[in-house]
Amino acid sequence: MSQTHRLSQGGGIDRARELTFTFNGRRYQGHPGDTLASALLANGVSVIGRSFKYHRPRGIVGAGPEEPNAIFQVGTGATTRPDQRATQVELFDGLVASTSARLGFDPLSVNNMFARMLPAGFYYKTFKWPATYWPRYEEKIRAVAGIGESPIEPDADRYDHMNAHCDVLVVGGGPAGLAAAQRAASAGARVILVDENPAFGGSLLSGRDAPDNHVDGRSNRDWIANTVAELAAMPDVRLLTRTTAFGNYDHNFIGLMEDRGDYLGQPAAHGVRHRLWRVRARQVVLATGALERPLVFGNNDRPGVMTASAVSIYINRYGVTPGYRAVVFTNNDSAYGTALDLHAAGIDVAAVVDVRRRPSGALAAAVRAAKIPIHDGCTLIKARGGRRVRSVEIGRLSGEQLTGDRWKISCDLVASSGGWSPVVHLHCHIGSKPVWDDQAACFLPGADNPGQTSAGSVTGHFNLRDCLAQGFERGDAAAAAAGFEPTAGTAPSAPAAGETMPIRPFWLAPSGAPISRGPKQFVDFQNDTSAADIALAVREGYESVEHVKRYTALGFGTDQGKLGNINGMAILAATLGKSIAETGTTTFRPAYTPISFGALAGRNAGHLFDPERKTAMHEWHAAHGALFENVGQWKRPWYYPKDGESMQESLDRECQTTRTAAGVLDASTLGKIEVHGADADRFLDLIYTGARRNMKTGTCRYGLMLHEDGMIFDDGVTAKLGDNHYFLTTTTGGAAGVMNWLEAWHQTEWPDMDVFFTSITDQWATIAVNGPKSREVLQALCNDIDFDRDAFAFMTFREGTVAGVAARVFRISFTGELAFEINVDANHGRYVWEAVMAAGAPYGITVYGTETMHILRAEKGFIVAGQDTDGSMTPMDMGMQWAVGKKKTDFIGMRSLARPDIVASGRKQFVGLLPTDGTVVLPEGAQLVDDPQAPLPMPMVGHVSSSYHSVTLGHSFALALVKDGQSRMGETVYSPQPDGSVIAATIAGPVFYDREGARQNV
Amino acid sequence: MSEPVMESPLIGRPHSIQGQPADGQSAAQSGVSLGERPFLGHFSLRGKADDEALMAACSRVFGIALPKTPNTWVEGEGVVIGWMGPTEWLVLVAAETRHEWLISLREALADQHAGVVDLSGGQTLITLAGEHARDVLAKGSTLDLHPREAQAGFCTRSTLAKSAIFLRVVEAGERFEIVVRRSFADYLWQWLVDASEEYGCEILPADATLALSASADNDFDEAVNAS
Amino acid sequence: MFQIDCPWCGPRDQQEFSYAGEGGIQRPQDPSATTDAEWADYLFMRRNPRGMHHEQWRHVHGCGQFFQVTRHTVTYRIESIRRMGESAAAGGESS
Amino acid sequence: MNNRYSIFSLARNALSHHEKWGRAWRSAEPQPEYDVVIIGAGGHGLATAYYLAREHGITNVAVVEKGWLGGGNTARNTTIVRSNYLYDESAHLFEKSLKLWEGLSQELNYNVMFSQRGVYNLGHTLQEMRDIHRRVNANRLNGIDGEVVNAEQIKRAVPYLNTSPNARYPILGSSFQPRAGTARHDGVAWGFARAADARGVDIIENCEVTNILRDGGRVTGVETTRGTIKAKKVGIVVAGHSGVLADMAGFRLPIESHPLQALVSEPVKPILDTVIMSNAVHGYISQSDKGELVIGAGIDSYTGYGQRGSFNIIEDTLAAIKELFPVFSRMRMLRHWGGIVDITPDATPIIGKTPVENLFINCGWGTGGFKATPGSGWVFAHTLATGEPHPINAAFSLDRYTTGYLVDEHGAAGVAH
Ligand SMILES: Cc1cc2nc3c(=O)[nH]c(=O)nc-3n(C[C@H](O)[C@H](O)[C@H](O)COP(=O)(O)OP(=O)(O)OC[C@H]3O[C@@H](n4cnc5c(N)ncnc54)[C@H](O)[C@@H]3O)c2cc1C
Ligand SMILES: NC(=O)c1ccc[n+]([C@@H]2O[C@H](COP(=O)([O-])OP(=O)(O)OC[C@H]3O[C@@H](n4cnc5c(N)ncnc54)[C@H](O)[C@@H]3O)[C@@H](O)[C@H]2O)c1
Ligand SMILES: Cc1cc2nc3c(=O)[nH]c(=O)nc-3n(C[C@H](O)[C@H](O)[C@H](O)COP(=O)(O)O)c2cc1C
Ligand SMILES: [Zn+2]
Repeated sequence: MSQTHRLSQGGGIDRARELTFTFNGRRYQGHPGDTLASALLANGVSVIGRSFKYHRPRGIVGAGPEEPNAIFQVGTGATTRPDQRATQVELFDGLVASTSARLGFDPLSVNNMFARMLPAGFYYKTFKWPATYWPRYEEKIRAVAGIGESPIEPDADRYDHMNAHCDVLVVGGGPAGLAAAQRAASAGARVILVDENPAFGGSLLSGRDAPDNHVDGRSNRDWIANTVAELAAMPDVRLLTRTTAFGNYDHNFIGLMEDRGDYLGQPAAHGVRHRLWRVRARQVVLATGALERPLVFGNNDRPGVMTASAVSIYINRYGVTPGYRAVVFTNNDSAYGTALDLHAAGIDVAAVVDVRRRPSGALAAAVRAAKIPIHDGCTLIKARGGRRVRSVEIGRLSGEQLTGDRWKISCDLVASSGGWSPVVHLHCHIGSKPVWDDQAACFLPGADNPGQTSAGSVTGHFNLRDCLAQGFERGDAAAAAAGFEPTAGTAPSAPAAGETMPIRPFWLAPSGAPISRGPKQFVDFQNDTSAADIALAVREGYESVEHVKRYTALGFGTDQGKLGNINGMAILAATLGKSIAETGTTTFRPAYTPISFGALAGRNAGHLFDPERKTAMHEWHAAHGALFENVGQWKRPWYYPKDGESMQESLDRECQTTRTAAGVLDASTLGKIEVHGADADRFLDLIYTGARRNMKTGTCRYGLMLHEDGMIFDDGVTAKLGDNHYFLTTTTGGAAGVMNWLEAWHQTEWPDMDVFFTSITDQWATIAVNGPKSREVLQALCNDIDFDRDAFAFMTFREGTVAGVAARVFRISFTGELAFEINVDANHGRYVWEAVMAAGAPYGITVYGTETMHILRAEKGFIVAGQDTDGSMTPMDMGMQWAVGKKKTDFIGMRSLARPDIVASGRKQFVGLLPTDGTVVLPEGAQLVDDPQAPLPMPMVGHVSSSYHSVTLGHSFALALVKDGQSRMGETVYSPQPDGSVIAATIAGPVFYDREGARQNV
Repeated sequence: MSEPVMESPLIGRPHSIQGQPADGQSAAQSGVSLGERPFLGHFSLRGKADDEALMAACSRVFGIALPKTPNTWVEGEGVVIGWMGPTEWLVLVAAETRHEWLISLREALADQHAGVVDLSGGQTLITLAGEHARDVLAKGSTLDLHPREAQAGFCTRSTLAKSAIFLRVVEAGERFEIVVRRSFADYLWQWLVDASEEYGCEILPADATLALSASADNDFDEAVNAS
Repeated sequence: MFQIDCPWCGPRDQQEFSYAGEGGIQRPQDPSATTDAEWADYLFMRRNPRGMHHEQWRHVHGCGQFFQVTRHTVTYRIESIRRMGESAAAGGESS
Repeated sequence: MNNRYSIFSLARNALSHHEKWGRAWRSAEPQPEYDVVIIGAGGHGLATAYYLAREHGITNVAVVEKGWLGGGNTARNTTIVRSNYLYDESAHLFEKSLKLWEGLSQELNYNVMFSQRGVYNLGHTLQEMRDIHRRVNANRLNGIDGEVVNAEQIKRAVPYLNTSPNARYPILGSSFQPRAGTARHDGVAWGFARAADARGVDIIENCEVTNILRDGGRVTGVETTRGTIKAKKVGIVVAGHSGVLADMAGFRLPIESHPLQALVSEPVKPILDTVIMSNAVHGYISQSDKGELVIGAGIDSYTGYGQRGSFNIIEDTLAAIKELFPVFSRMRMLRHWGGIVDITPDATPIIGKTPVENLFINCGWGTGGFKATPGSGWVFAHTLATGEPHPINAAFSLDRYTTGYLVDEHGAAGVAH
């Protein structure tokens, strides 16, 4: 059997079934219940990667989210996923994993020999000369960096979001979390319990099932199963495994990531690969446990050197032994448990090396009883061996120093424990700082965040009995805080912990040489950050923990320092001669473990990325060959090419037909707002630059809105429907902004005014019929409105029926032609539209899109807010003094128009331009200069905002903003083009067609 | 001239697959049913809640008082009225009564300090019901629609996915109505179909009637007041 | 992600609201009587405190109402919420 | 000081096991008085100190920093450097900066890894394309490199970008500035700190300014958590905290401080060789030399000093990135964070005098000031040294808000960067 390191019994794996997987092209076997890491270890694979900088061989160190080395590419092609942590990848049949590192001979391992040239921050000191070479250096640096590979095929998997509310969210399903959830739920609270693992139970699942960890007198596995079953039976409890609480956000909003596909090797039913839960919890209990940190000694990165708890987990949860002759190295009691686990599994434990003198705890006694040698008051100096640890060198300690007494023990496994670091990450995401505790030698959560509390080993309680009791109590407290009465009951009990001996903080094993000269002592494996790098950073003045992080890359890797940060910070403190509390930690940030972009995007992808807003006539446009333009979220027909037509040919046809006969535009997207109330006149007078109060019912008026800084921000037509009753239009993109604008002024500044606004953009389908034949078209469709020129004057509206549908018809024109805008209930939009097209057929009516609309309005010098204006133009700049009420004493933006630089000369003003060569269309966005020969930087006097070829005029023309342009009529300006050519144009008034405005008045 | 034809914004969506369960599932298996109630009368009623004359006039025309408690709806004969804001109510009536209602409303409120704006063409109503209706909503809504929090009688404006909506709880946890602006309706429908897929989704035939509870006397008032 | 207790609708997710800037800024009664400096003060100058901030929000995807919020700009904790026009003393119930 | 950095000094120091490297900058004790005190040791403050010493010979200078130097926005920005701004005033300022970037590693003797990999600003709507043309034309005439490219050309340069015409917001084209790129943000702060220190500037960390001392209308010094420091001139360069400092000096600014967020993916092999920014779809992305995708997000609407923002911004940003690069859907977010940006109403900085005599301010860089670091320091040093703005920053005065002369760069700065 190839699973050389699989124990003959034990573990939660399903030995009856075998799974096949490949790693770097080689086939291996494992079992359901394995992780990729446990399966590799079971197969005796020890070198699984190479270190980033020095290319040293690396093995698996941990068994959970702290693993820095075993980071693999899983899957291929469209379903590949880079940078997967093998310790958290569940094995499935056919899994394909790989690493880009060369596991055999690696030519870059010569870096190891040049290691001395590559201290922390070396790249800041080099690659500067010659200056032009940096891109080449950079290319080389980039090529060696990066762990996995991004997919290069689109992702076919689906993702979604799920919002959830609960009274109590419990993060972590270990003993503390289970007890808390059980209590909160039994009080009647809505509870969500999550754990990143495939099963609840937390660290209990990786301990031996022994009487000292029994709960309520039965095996802890039974207790877990029972508790989970009890919870599952309650209606308002949601249990989520394989779900990581990745981020803690303000006001008790917690992000969870549920894996529904990766563990199967394919998405779960109905295709959702990852589900992002967005939880709003009344109360949160953080029962996230603690992570073990390793001890730092020479060559501690050799494959075969692991954390003690990882060794226990592989033995107890997976039935795998990572080695056959172990040395346990510790500064606290818990690793003695690992020694016992190894011993129980029949593995030779060559020694327990404890930096403490005369370890006295109950576990130590048990180890002694098992006849395992204990070297107390000693340290590991360094590991030996290349591709795998072969032996360790041990030395006796006197204080922090070596006595000189050294010896060697051969082994193929080192299990080290430097103590435990509570998982305070989530607690700290919202700004709380963790607090160093000298007693427990770890950072603990600081004061509780509002509505949140912690329970279990995250609070520094490292024995089962306390964790259960605390979970029970915090579960009750959380339920109570959420308004639920706790039920009667007693905490689940576990046997009292035996005698313990305090931890002896021990951050860096002495090697007998200065840090800079001794063997490499790694702190952060993924980034090859060693104790010497930290010392160097300090020597160079990078003293703040944040500088050290950034200079040495400590904690920058995919494990975010879960394994090494605390050691690094302690080494930093020692180097500086400060306490750990003084140096502090770097900032904990989401994500606790990485989450996919796909999950974050959820359903907002592809055709659902953003709503496509459609008018009632959309399907008609599509069926008639329209090309669409995106305007805000709307789809607007841009133009309607007929077979074989170029864009310009289509536009020429649409323009010409509209000017000579009739054309129809779908104008439904314009924003529309109904305004009424006793103070509507007064209010609108303050909003618009022009007066409203003197309007007569039945009439329309064009208007400008300014921001309070005096700049135009929207325009539209106001129709007076009755006393203090108006209908406003806004630009397509401006509708929501104008609505908010009106509400804001009303509610926050003039709440006493009696005025209401209702958005009716969607209510009306708007069909703009333009052109000399538009009257005939309307007459054919309507017999209850008198379309006679004088009966239905320009800038008025009528109500009646068009094609049998109740309609409001405005006689307004954005083309300068005789024109009518028909507004009907949008449910009837398409029906009336088709009726208009049919009624216009005898006149050769055309449909036209936004581009033709732009040409026709530009020929008339009508502005498009947002195209000819850009938020920095006043009505005067645009030559629109006529739209500003002369007698008004106030309107929004008025005061700003009197500021010195607004009335000063030299401002850009709106003008027309006639290219000297009428066949040349000035590009929109072209810049204008007076002297195209001037050296760069060339003084610019303006720019082109709109520009077209006009079939009506027979030549091109443009609208532009030119400094003092209104007083430069007839002068020539130039536009230097990217290709070196220069386009000359004459400044003219902005109205090119029908200057007298006769055509709209026929 | 032929009779004017109305089109719902979902033209080409539910109508073309009328009654056909999506995803090849039988209706019995589907955890969600989706449908449209097109062409209903939708009116925005604006006025002040402390205007007693207006409130009285409204009670007369609706036969029931306007709901003044935020986020509640009430039901009169042939009409559902939802609180939208302190000066705004949404009035829903059946398609065929739309014009009469509009006329009688405008008449009844003519002398009042109030406005009635017809939104019937600008909105449509989507029904969402079934065992997993709440789960579907949870995918795009941050509202807490647990029956304990949102009983029948609850309504609110909110967002669903990237669309603004008006939501009405018809039956706690089970039956919901979503009023959506016309131009967003197609997007929202596609979103709902996509979000429902995992539960099996039945598409109901379009139905232009207003959903009223069996007894129009408001036994949900208590529930509402309790919340 | 804030949860904001709309004084009309109760607690709702931040996504239903829009932020509407510093509160309590009075538009001058008679703008034309202001100096350029006074006008600039009203237009642009802001308290922008690091600490307690009186600000306005709108329940734009709800009841549509603007209201006043006192929020700490470092902890993001909301100290009080009031309807427009309500003084701090009258409201301020939620904390 | 024999502390020059080169491959040779690296080799030499390797022989002595790197035990002989000197400090990059001294940990200075505050002196009772300086000619100039600069508040804030971000990139801009440190650059100001460096150019004061180097260009104006003023070395009796202290830079006081409340935390660790470079720990503000300098530490947390997405490092995009470009100069293709629309208005002449901004263009000249940012181009001055870009020119300084081009020799900075050599000038500072510190490799700031300025990587001129080019920046694309995508256009997804016709109006965006008009704006892009307008801006690129203006850039060209201002002597700034840049061109407008079409979707086909972008596709060739950035193969994994979604250039499909069927996208919700198809890419219609883009501006491209070849000389633009990225730099190593921390290195910039450290490089300036080291170079300023070498010229005698005192950099005082963990020293928070708590009050600005004035006599009549004139500044006389600062009060700090490490005692009072007198100064002839004081420069405020505190980015997101500008309002707080202005308050200490008794005036207000047209500034709101907002959270702005960014994030990185896990590191992968090179996949993206340039910088992509999109306004309409709202996200921007580059790949760092270490291999992470560095992604920037929209600004939070509310004010905040919390160095963290709202989660939905992160979601929206990654939806945008997935829309632009569907292949990145399976990449994972490693970490996200926030900074505090100082937003002005016209998206343009303020560099110049304050109502208090001899007190100067440099702020309002908002979402886009990293690229300006050397240029900003250069003009601000001039302003502090001479008491008057340099022609390049003359337009960026505080009183433009009173007179109405705004340089509104919302178009160019539309997407946070
Ligand atoms: C997420 C994010 C992404 C960005 N992306 C880009 C980008 O891609 N390109 C770009 O050009 N720009 C970008 N920016 C903007 C850019 O980071 C800033 O404009 C720029 O770094 C500002 O530099 P600074 O030196 O002025 O400020 P900072 O680096 O913030 O320095 C100000 C310093 O002042 C200190 N200080 C504050 N108060 C006091 C006090 N009372 N006493 C003493 N010291 C004090 C602070 O601690 C801080 O160190 C981004 C910003 C953010 C937040
Ligand atoms: N001997 C020792 O020194 C020692 C040290 C530490 C812990 N322990 C033992 O461990 C147990 C601690 O119990 P506990 O309940 O506090 O912790 P636990 O470790 O048993 O459970 C915590 C659970 O939370 C999960 N988790 C952590 N962060 C998460 C996140 N962000 N999202 C989802 N899941 C997350 C973990 O995977 C784990 O399953 C006790 O039995 C204690 O005796 C012993
Ligand atoms: C350009 C850039 C690249 C970064 N790359 C990484 C990275 O690879 N790994 C990492 O953990 N953090 C990375 N960070 C984020 C920092 O760890 C840190 O979050 C950020 O500087 C803000 O500081 P704070 O989180 O300590 O407040 C990067 C930041 C920036 C600005
Ligand atoms: Zn509300």
